[in-house]
Amino acid sequence: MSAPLSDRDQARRREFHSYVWGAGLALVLTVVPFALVHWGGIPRIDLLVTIGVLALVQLLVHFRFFLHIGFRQKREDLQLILFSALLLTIMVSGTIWIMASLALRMTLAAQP
Amino acid sequence: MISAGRWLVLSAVVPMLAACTGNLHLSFLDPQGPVAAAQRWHFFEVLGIMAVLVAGPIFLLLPFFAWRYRYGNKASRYAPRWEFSRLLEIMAWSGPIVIVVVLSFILWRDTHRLDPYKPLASDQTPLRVQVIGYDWKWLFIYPDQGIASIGMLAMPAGRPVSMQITSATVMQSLFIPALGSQIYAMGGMVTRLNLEADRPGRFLGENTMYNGNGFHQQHFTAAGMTPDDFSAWVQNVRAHGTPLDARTLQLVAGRSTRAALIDALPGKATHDGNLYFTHVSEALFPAVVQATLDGRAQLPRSALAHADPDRPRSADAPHSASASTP
Amino acid sequence: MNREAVRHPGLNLGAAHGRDDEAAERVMFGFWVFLMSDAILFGMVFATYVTSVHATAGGPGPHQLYDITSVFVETLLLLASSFTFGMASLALKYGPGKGRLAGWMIATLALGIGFLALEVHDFTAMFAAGGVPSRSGFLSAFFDLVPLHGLHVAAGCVWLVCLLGQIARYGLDTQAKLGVMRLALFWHFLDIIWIMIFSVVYLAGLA
Amino acid sequence: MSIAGIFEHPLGRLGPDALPFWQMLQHPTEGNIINGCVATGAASMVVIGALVMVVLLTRYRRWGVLWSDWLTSPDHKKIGIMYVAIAFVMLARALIEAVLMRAQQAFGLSGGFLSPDHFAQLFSTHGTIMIFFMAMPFLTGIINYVMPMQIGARDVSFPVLNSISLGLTAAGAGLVMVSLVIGKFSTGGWFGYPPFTEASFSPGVGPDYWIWSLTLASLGSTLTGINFAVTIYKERAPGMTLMRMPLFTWTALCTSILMIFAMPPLTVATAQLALDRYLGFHYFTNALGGNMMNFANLFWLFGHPEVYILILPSFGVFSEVISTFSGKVLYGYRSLVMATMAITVLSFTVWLHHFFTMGQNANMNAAFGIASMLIGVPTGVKIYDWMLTMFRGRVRFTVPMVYSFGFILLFVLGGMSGILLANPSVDYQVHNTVFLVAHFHNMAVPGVLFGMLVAYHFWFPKAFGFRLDERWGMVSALCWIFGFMAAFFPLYVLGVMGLPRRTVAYSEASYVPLEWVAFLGALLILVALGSLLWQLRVSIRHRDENRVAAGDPWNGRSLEWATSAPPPEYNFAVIPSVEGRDAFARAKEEGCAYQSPDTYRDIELPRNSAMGPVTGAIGFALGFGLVWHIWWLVILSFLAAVTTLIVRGFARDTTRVVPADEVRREHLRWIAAVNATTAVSRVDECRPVNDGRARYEAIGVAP
Ligand code: HEA
Ligand code: HEA
Ligand code: CUA
Ligand SMILES: [Cu+2]
Repeated sequence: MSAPLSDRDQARRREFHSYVWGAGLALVLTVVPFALVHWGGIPRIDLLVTIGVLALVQLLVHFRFFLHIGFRQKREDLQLILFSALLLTIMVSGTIWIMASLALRMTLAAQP
Repeated sequence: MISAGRWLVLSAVVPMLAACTGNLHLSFLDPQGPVAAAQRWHFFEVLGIMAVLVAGPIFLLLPFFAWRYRYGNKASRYAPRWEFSRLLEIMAWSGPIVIVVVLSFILWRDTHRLDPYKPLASDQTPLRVQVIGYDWKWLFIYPDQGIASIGMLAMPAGRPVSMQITSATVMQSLFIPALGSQIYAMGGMVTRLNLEADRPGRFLGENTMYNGNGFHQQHFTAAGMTPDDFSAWVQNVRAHGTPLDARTLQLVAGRSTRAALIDALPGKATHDGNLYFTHVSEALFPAVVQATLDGRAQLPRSALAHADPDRPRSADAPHSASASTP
Repeated sequence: MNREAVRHPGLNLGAAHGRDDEAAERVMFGFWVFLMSDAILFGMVFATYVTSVHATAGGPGPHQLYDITSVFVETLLLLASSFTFGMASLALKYGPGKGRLAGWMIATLALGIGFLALEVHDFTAMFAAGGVPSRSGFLSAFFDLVPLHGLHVAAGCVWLVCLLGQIARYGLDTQAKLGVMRLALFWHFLDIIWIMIFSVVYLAGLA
Repeated sequence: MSIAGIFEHPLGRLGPDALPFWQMLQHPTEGNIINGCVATGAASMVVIGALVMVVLLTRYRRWGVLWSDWLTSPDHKKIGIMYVAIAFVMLARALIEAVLMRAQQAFGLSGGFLSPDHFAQLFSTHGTIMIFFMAMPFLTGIINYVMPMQIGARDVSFPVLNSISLGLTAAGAGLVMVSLVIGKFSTGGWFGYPPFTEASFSPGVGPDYWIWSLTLASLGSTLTGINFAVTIYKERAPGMTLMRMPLFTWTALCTSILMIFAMPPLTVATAQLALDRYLGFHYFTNALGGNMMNFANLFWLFGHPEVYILILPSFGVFSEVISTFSGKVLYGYRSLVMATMAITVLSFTVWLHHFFTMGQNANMNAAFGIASMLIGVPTGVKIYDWMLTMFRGRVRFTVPMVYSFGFILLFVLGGMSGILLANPSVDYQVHNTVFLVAHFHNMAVPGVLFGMLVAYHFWFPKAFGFRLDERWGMVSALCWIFGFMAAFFPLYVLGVMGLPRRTVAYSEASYVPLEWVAFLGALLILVALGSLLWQLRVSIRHRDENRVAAGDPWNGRSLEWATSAPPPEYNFAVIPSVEGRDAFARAKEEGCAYQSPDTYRDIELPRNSAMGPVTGAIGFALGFGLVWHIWWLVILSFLAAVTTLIVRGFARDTTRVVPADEVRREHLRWIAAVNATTAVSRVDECRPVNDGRARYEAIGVAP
C-alpha cells in the first residue's frame, strides 16, 4: 500500500481508457470486414487482402490494449513473443507453400 | 582429390556387386541409365569433397591432440586458461561455410537437372507407362500399346520412359536403383518419373515404403531391351496375355502378393512368374485415380475390358481381406 | 515513481500487491510459454484448414454452410467478454474488494456461455445441412479448428467457475489472484484466435 | 455408439483373442507357433518382471517408501532418477527387439524365422520406444537431475508439474508395454504414415496404441519443456547471467525450446489421425478430400526438431566432459552458445528433407536441401571447439573420454551421410533404404546414446555417492564403439545396393555376408550392454571403497560439484552467488570452496504431492480405454482428470519448511567431512583414495 492514492487512481484511469480504446478499435476492425463481406461489391482478391490486413491490425490492437504488450518489457519476454511469432510464420507459411506445390503437381488435371 | 573418397567406397562395394548379383543390376553405383549415372557422379563428388575437407582433418587431428596432450605427457604445453583465438574462430566458422557454399552449387544444379518430373533429353519420343501401386504388386500399363504387366517393366534401351504413378491403396514408393530416382505413389494423386536404360539388361525394381505383410515381395524386374526385342515383347504380350476385365482387376486389387495372385487367377496365368494383360484401356489409369479420390468402388465400364456384369467389383477391396492369400 | 516495474509481459499486478506481485513472475512467464505452445498448435490446425479448403469432395462448402449473421453476433459476444474480463483485471488490481471482481467475472462467464450456445447452434445447423465432419476433408478440417477453439472457451468457463469458488472459499489470496491473471491472459488469447478464425474461416470463406 | 452400447460391451473390443498365444492355440501352424512363442515369451517377460517387482516390494515392505520417497516426491533429483529408470526398462525391450531384427535379417534370404507382421511390430515398437521412451526420458532425466544444480537453484520452477510430466511419460511407456501382453502394437513404423494406419487398412488396435502412447508422452514433454525453460529463465542463482551458464544448461534450454515448439505439430497429427480412426473424419484418407501429405508435413515439422531435441543435451554433456577431463576451460564458449542457438532455429527450417521424394518442385527441394546442409556449419563449429578444448590441455583417458573420442569420430561420419541425404538427387537413391537407417543410427548411437551413457558415468557419483567401476566401463565403451561400427557400417553399403528398410526378408544372396557382419555387431552391442550391467553390479558391491561423499570426484567446474554427493534435498545450504563462468572451478582456484556462512535461513520446499502418480494412472486408464473402445472407462477417467485438476486448484498450503538449524547442522557436518578428506591428484582419480576432493591443480577459469 505504498503508492499514494492519487497515483493509483491515475494508473487505474489510464488502464481503463486503454481497455475502452481497445474495445472501440476492435469493434470497428470487426464491423468493417463483416460489412464488406456482407454487402460485397469488392473484387475477391482485394476483399481477401483487406480482411487479412484488418485481422492483423486487430491482432496488434488486442496485444497492445488487452494484453498490454509493449516495448517496456524485459528483453527476454519480448524475445519469447517475437521468437514464437517467427517460428509460427516459418511453420505455417512453409506448410502452405509445400502443400500448394504438391497439390499443383499432383492432381489428375495437372497431367500433360 | 575427389577420387580419394570414390576409391574408398568403390573398393568396398564393387567386389560385392560383382561377386553375387549375377545379371540383375542392383545399385546406382553400377548405373544403367543417364539418371543413375548422374546421381553416382553427384554422390562421389559430395563424398569426395567431404572426405578430404571434413573427415580428413578431424581424423588426423583428433588422435594427434588426444595423444599429444595426454595427461601423462608433461612435455606438451599446458594452457588451462586459453579459451579463445580470433583466427581459429574465424576458421571454424568460415571453413564449413565455404564447404556448404560449394556443396550448395552442386546441389542446386543437380536438383534441377535431375528433377524426376523433367523429361529426359532425347531424340526419341518417350515411352509412356502408367504405374498403379496395389498392395504388394505394381501394375504397369502401356497405354499406347494397350497392354499391361505385373512383375515386369519392359523398356526399349536408349529410349526415355515417362511414367505416371498412382496408388490404389496406401502410400508406396517406386524405385529402380540402377536406373535412377524413386518417387512416391499416392492414392488419388499422380506423380511422375522419367528414366532411361542405356543398354539391355535386368534391373532390380521395388517398393521402398512399407505397406504391410507382402511389402518385401513387392519386387519387379525392369528389363531394358533392344527396340526389336521390345516390339517382340509387346507382340508376345498381346498374343498371350489375359484380358484385364473387371474380375481380374478385382483380384489384382486385392491385398495379395504377386505369387498369391497368380494362384488365384484361373488357368495358366503366367509362364515366367509375371503377369501380362491385354485389352487395357487408356481410360483405366485416370479412372483408378478418380475412383480412389472419390472413395468409390466402381470403375466406369468404359475403363475396363469385357466388363463382367454379374460380378459386383470393388476396386477399393484392399480393406476387405477377402481377396488376400487364398 | 508511479510506473511500477513490469515484471512480465501482459497483465501485471500493481506494487500494492507486494509479495503476490513477485510470486506472479514465474507463474505468468510459464503461462506465456504455454500460450505460445498452444499458439503453434492452433497455427498448425489453421494450416491444415487452409490446405483443405478446396477439398470439399463434392460436399457442401462455405457458402452453403456458414451463417455470417450468427458469426457476427458470436464475435461481438467474445469481444464484449474480453472487455468485461479487462474490467475484472482492473478490479483485481485496484479493488475495491472482491465483489466487483466477481461481478465482472460473472458477466464474462455469461458472455462466454452465450458464445458457446450460439456456436453449438451453428454446428447443429451445419449438421442439418449435411455439413458433417465425415463428409469431406474440408469439413473435417473445419470441425477440428472451430470446435477446438470452442473447447478452449468451454475450459475457460469451467476454470472461471473454479476461480469464483476459490475466491469464495479463500478470498483473494495469492493463488486466486494468479489464477485470475492467468485466466485473463487465456481469455484474451482465445479472443485473438477467434479473430483469426472469423477472418480466415468465415470471412475469407464467404468472400 | 449408443448409451446402451456402453454397457453391452463392458470390455469394448477386448477379448481373449488379444492374448499373444490365442492365435497359436486356434490355428497351430508352424509359423503361428514360432511367432506365438516369441510373442508369449516377450509378454511373459513383461508380466513376470512386473510380478517380481510386486513380490519384492511386498516382501521387503517397500511400498510405503516407494510411495512417499519416490512416486510422490517433487524433488527434481528423484524425478530425474525415475526418468532414467524408465529409460532403462524401455531400452531393455528396444534393444532385444533390435537384436531380434538383426538376427532375422541375417537369415532373411531364406525368409528367416519371424512373420512379416511380427517383424513390422518390432521395428515400429523399437523406433517408437527408442525415440520417445528411451532417449526422451533419458535426457529429460539427466537434465532434471543436473540443470537446477548447475544454475544454483533449489528445484525447478514447477515441481509438481514436473512430477505430472513424469506420470504422463510413464503412462505412455506403460501403454507400449501393455501392448506386448494385450493386443498388439502398430505396424506402421515410428512415424505411422497414413493411409496405412487408417482404420480401413489397419483396423486393429495397433495404431491406437501408437497414437495414445505418443500423445501422452508428447504432452509430458511439452510440459517438461515449459518447466525447464522457465526454470532456466527465472531460477538462476544471483550473478548467474545467461552467458555464465554451463554449456549443458544452454543445451537444456535449447532442447526445452524445441520441445515447446515442436511437440504441437505432433499432437495435431496424432489427434487428427485419431479423429479419422474413431469418428470417420477425412484428414489423411485417400478418399473424400483427405490428404496424407498433410500428415507427412505435420509429422516432420515435429520429427526433424525432435532429432535435435535428442542430440543437443548430448552436445552439452560432451562439452562439460571434454573440458573437465582436459583440465581446461571450454574453448570458444561464445561460439558454442551461438552454434547451439543456430541449430535450434535452423532445425525448424529443414523438415521437408524427410520427403524429398514426394513430388514437390525442384526449387523447394533445393532450398530445403541447402538449409539442411547449413546445419553442418554450427555442428562443425562445435566439433572444432571440442578439439580445441583438448588442444593444450591435460587429457585424461577416462571412460567418458573414450566415449567422447568415439563420438567425435563416428558422429562426423554420420553427419557426412546426413549431408549426402540432404542432396535431393542422392536422397532419391537412398531414401527409405538401409543407408538411411545407417545414417540415423550413426547419429542416435554415437551421438545421443553415447552422450547419455557419458552423462551416466559422469554424474552417477554425484547422484549415488560412489564411482562406477572403471575397468568394466572401459570394456563396455570399446564394445559399444566397435559393435556400433560392425552393426551399422555394413548398412551403408547395403543401402546403396538397394536394400529397402523395414524388409523382413530379401531375395539377393549378395546381401547375406554384410547382414551377418551387422548381426555380429549387434551381438557385440549386446555384450556392451551386458558389461554395463555387470559394471553396475560390481560398482554396487564395491561401493564403500569408491565413495566420493565430498562431492567432487572429477575436479569439476560447475556448481553441481560444489555440494555433497548425494546432495541434500535442497541442493545448496546457501544459494551460491556467482561471479563468472565455471563458478566452482573459480571458487577452488580462489580457495573459497567449502565455506560455511555466518547465518543460515529456513528453506521452503514443496510438499509431496500425489498429482504425478494420479495423473499418470488416469492417463493410462484413458489411453487404455480409448485403445479398446471401453467407453465407460474413457468417460470415467476423463471426469477423474477434470476433477483432479479442479481439486488441485483448491489446494493451499503446498510447501513445507526445513528449519535453518537443521540446514546448518547438515551443512557443517558435510564441511567437516570435506575438511577431513584428503585431496587427491588426478593421477589417483580412478582409485579408491579418491573420496571426492580434488587437490588443487590449475584447471583454469575464463579470464
Ligand atoms: C535413439 C534411437 C535409436 C537407437 C539408440 C537405436 C539402436 C539400435 N537400433 Fe534402431 N531404430 C531407431 C532408433 C534407434 N535405434 C528408429 C527410429 C528406427 C526406425 C523405426 C522405423 O522403421 O519406423 C530404428 C530401426 C532399426 C532397425 C530396422 C531397420 C529396418 O528398417 O530394416 C534395426 C534393425 O536392425 C535397428 C537396430 C538397432 C540396433 C542394433 C541398435 C543398437 O544400437 C541398440 C543398442 C541400444 C541399446 C543397448 C540401448 C543402450 C542404452 C543403454 C545401455 C543405457 C543404459 C542406461 C543406464 C545404465 C541407466 N533399428
Ligand atoms: C540425433 C539424431 C540426428 C541428427 C543429429 C541428424 C543430423 C542430420 N541429419 Fe538426419 N535423421 C535422423 C536423425 C538425425 N539426423 C533420423 C532419425 C532420420 C530418419 C527418420 C526416419 O526416416 O525414420 C534422419 C533422416 C535424415 C534425412 C532424410 C533422409 C530420408 O528420409 O531420405 C536427411 C536428409 O537431409 C538428414 C540429414 C541430416 C543432416 C544434414 C544432419 C546434420 O545435422 C548433420 C551435421 C553434422 C555434420 C555435417 C558433421 C560435423 C560437421 C563438420 C565437421 C563441419 C564441416 C562439415 C560440413 C560443412 C558439411 N537426416
Ligand atoms: Cu501425395 Cu500428391
Ligand atoms: Cu531431419
